[in-house]
Amino acid sequence: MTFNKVLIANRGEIAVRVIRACRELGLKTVAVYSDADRRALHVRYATEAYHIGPSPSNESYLQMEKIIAVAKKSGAEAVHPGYGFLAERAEFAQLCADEGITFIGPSPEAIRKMGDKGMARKIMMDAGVPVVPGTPGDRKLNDDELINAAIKIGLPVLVKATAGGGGKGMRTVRDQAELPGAIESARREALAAFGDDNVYLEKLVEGARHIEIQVLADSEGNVIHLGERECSIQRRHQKLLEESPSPFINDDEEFRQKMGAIGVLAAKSVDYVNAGTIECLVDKDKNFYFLEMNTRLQVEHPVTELVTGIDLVVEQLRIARGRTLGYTQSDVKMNGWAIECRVNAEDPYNNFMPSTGTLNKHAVPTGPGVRVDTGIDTGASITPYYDPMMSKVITWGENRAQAILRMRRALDEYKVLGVLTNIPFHQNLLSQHRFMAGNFDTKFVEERFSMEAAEEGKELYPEMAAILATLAEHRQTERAAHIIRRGKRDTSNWKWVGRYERMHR
Amino acid sequence: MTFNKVLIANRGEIAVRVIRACRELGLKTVAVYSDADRRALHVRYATEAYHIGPSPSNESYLQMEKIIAVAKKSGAEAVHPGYGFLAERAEFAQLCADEGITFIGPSPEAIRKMGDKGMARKIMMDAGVPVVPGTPGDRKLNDDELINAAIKIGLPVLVKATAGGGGKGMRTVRDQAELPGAIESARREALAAFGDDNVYLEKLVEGARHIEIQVLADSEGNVIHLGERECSIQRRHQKLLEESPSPFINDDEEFRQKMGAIGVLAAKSVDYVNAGTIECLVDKDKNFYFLEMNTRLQVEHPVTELVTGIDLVVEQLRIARGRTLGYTQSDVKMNGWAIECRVNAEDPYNNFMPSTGTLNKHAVPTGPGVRVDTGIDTGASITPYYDPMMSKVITWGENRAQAILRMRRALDEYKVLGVLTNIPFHQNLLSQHRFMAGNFDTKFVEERFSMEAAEEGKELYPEMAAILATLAEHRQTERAAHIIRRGKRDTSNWKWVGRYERMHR
Amino acid sequence: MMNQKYITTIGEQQYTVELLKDNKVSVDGVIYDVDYEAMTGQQLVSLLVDGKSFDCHIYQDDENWHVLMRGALYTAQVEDEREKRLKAAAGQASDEGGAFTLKAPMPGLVVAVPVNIGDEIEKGSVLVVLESMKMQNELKSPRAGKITAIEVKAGDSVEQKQLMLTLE
Amino acid sequence: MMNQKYITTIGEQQYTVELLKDNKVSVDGVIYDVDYEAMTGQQLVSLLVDGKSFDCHIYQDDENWHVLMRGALYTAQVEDEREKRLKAAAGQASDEGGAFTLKAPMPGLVVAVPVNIGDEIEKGSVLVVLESMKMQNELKSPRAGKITAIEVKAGDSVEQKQLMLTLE
Repeated sequence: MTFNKVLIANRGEIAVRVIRACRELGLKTVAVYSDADRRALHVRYATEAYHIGPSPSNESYLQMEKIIAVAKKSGAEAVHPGYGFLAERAEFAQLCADEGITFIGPSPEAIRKMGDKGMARKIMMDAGVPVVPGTPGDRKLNDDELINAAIKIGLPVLVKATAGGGGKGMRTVRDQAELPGAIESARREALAAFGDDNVYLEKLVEGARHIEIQVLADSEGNVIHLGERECSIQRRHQKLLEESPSPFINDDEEFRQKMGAIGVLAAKSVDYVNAGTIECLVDKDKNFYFLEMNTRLQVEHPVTELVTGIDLVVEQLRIARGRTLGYTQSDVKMNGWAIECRVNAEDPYNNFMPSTGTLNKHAVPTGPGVRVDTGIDTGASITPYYDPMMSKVITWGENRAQAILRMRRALDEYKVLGVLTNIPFHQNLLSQHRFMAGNFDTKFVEERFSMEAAEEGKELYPEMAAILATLAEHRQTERAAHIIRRGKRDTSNWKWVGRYERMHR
Repeated sequence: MTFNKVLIANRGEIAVRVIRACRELGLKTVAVYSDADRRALHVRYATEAYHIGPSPSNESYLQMEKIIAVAKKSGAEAVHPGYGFLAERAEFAQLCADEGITFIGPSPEAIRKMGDKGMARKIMMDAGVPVVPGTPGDRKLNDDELINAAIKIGLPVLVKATAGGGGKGMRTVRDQAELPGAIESARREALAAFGDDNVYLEKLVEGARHIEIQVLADSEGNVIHLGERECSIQRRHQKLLEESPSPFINDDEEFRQKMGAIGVLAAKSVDYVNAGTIECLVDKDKNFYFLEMNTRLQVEHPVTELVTGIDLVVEQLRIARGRTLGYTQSDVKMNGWAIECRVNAEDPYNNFMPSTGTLNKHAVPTGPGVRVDTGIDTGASITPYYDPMMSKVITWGENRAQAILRMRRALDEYKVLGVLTNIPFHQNLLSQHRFMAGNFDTKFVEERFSMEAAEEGKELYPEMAAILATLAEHRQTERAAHIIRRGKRDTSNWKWVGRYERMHR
Repeated sequence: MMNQKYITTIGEQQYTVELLKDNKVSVDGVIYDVDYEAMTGQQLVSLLVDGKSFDCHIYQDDENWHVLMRGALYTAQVEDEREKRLKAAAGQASDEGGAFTLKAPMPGLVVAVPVNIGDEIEKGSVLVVLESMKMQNELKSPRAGKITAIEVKAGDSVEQKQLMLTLE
Repeated sequence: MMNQKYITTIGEQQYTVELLKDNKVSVDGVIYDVDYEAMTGQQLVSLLVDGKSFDCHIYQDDENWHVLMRGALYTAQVEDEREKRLKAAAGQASDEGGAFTLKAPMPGLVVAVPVNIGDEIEKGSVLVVLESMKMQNELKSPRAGKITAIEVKAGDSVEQKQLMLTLE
């Protein structure tokens, strides 16, 4: 299981993240890239880089055979899948195994078990892990059975696709009369999205938080947890901001260890190896329920790294090389507080519409307590081919208040030109009283937050904005006029250039 | 002593560093700037910014009266001096006091006592702090007295200016016959540099390391130390790389506490308040000697911040507001290892010649364990008016090896176009066996290191460099030809452009 | 010589902004000392107004300037005072009139077109659902009106700025 | 059509570099697959050679290309093969001959000029000590020779590229 060269079957910030960890262990790295990514940082930072196809991911990053071919050609003995793309495809893990390549992740069997939401529910229930009340999920129920089950569970319920993910094939039902229609439409959507119309039911946990447990498991059967992450700040089932610890758990160490122990139990029940995450719903009475297990590194892993001091990717690589975990449970101490904001190329003032273009500036914040993970650089293009996440800004503080304050100043410093970003969304969120008080659930962003309302409460400077816009317009007009007049002596009152520009012209 | 608005009487990375800390405490900030700095980050990140004069620092950043006038005009109730410029001018601290402005630093009296090297030696000796054997330094000795003293101390000795700093007015004497000439030339240089020809003698400690102790002292008399920093990697008395802990002390906790206690004693002996540093020489037998006290924040303070988790500038502000220290000695725990590289605009392949110009790229490294402190941005100019430090890269690791590996990858990622930098120096240093073994003293860089020798040991790629240079030359020739031919149909074999450029032309 | 007086509208508020000598600007008669320093490609501006420092991002679309400043967005319309007066004299011409054409804001896949030709729709109605960057985006109507043409259907791939739908 | 064959010298080593079709390059007969991607202002280049990735900084002075690659500096002279042959035919012209003029590499203050007109100096001798960026910088002679003119003295302020001294 030893290896010295790792192929990273991914792109963007996570590919760069893995390359950095490999470098620190003295491992060589192999990047793969599509047409759109020739200039990306993962290509430039890797020891080797190979082109694998056109920009659309199903012609490049999802091409298992091409990626395996690059691994063989370059002599890479291991593959790190990152997250997304092939990370949770059991057949890819299997293909690697068949080709004698170490897959840096769990067994195909564990991926398969956890990938089927119904099966996963069944395994967890059998192992004694609490799951949201609902149908067992390990066998297909017809519509009548589902309706009867819903009455037994009690409304409201969620209808969910067993093959599901990302909110597809999911329906909330509050009224019994809506049930048949919801089941039918969920089945239709699930069939279209996943090629499988099987659905199951879960009781809707109201006012719930999304809290997840990070686990690490080595091939010797040692399993530890690294505490929790709070991920309730979501929009359309996409996480936007995560933190560790959860403000809801805070210093309730007993509850943390209880959740952690369940996370360890869940991992052991599928003989899990490598880094994984148990996602839970936690209600206001601190009842918690298994939701699903992500059998890979999470986008939000850095918040755990900053509070524990443990490099999760380094541990993944260590585990994949067959070594014993570098830590025991008692080594894991949570120190301070960390927050991550996902910076997406989308317009928060226009319904979070994705924004594409070329970055003529990408100046990331720096300084004390600030970490940025990104795969792009000034000059990069944000294309419509991939998800809109440009970077992650992660701040650490001695406590939650300091982490929030550092995040606010980091976001103020972050300058992106060429596309619109959701930075203003985060800035507004971070100054909301409810957020600061840690008082939110998974519906907070969609139901209780609006950009307009958030900005009303701020100290505003409309006169300054008026001055700026007017000068910008004036300068633009003057520039246009200046070009026309070029060659003639400049007699206009061309005075609205800054002192520095005059000096350096 | 309470204040809500702080003027930062400095520029560059340290001005930005202080502004960031103020923001985190909800304090408003006032920047001052010279002509050359209109576009600098400290101007852009501050709440307010005022122009104080032309680019040369004696017409701007050293103009005490102008700075006080800005403080009054803007309503700033406190001044942070950063390091350099006015930070160790007792008369500036006094001027602030006279004007009712809080000086964020020690009393004028403490600055004065520690600023006179001879006086400081005397005070330390009286307090029981070990100093390098030599002349007392609190009275002027004539040449004959110095020669007699030198014989008593034993050669080799250092002749040093009492008003000295930065290696000026300093001579090493190994041979008695050289003594009169050395005293004379040291006096001449000291007179020219400081307007004072007084000199004193210190025994030369051979093979010594430069190790310093960080202290924090509040106005109630609480004084704590935050462990040591190793600063032996120097060139011409300029520090280039610092770390905490010192590899020489490493896990000798007893020695650390012994040095720390002496640091606390030194601070108490001048009723020190705020952050300060006791610089020591440490010989191979772990004898240590007080060298001088810096009565301000140090450039290298971040390495202490990363291993202790304590924000030194936040503590400075807290102390200046009259609060009790946020930590007791037993709260201070050193966790992991931190290294700082100072990135200077200078050519390490050409005798570290300063390099000036406009940065058409300044892309800083990011990711796990990497912090960058800087005051500039792409588009900034490096001018000859100020010192050549562009930024500091600081890495943290669980141990020294990880910190070094992270620093190597951070420096590989750091891209600066427009000026030359000393990044290649750091890259070469970090791969030297002696450095990695922690086996160096203050003479290491000057006497045992050369760029050429360091690169000989590396894995080199001259064929790749030949390909790159040839293609660059070819493209340049083709571009020139292309411009001449413009308008005609392009029939040349203009093929040496990348795939991406062809796609996007 | 250009006119130095502008009427700048932000939200409901109109400001009379006059550019004076010596880097001074008057806003509704209040005079400010202004230092405008364009950084990167005119979009990043360091603005100092009476010593207050604003690190701003400013960008433009067809009609408006958008200013991001201290974490809030301001949308401004700047009009030359003379223009404005002329326009006023000619009467409120056609702010409401004319067709609205919905163009694809980015390349993508049309997932749904939940309207039909002839539909009378409200401001905010969803016109097209476009999938791009792995997300479904609802393109909404900026005003009420009647659908007069639909150029795309579910399953179509569209290029950026491709015409999708017309509203009158 | 341009000549596609170059002689490139790094240190003591000469390489014959030939640019072939289809992004292939031959170095002393060994053929490589090369993808050259200029990033910012031609100075930052992502070079892929047979899949190996090199993130390089390349810059130029009067005679040489300087390549920073994986933490080491390579200084290369690139000559068109035809030029090179012509030069060789004409005999080693004048590498040593001609005057060397020392120009100020940056603005600064002359601290000392430790040589005099008529001095015969060694390669590496200090010609001028220039203070800039708060540091004293020793400007050394690139070769042996005789000082024929000195244009500055201690205490002078000099502009960048100002002539300071001539050596023959």
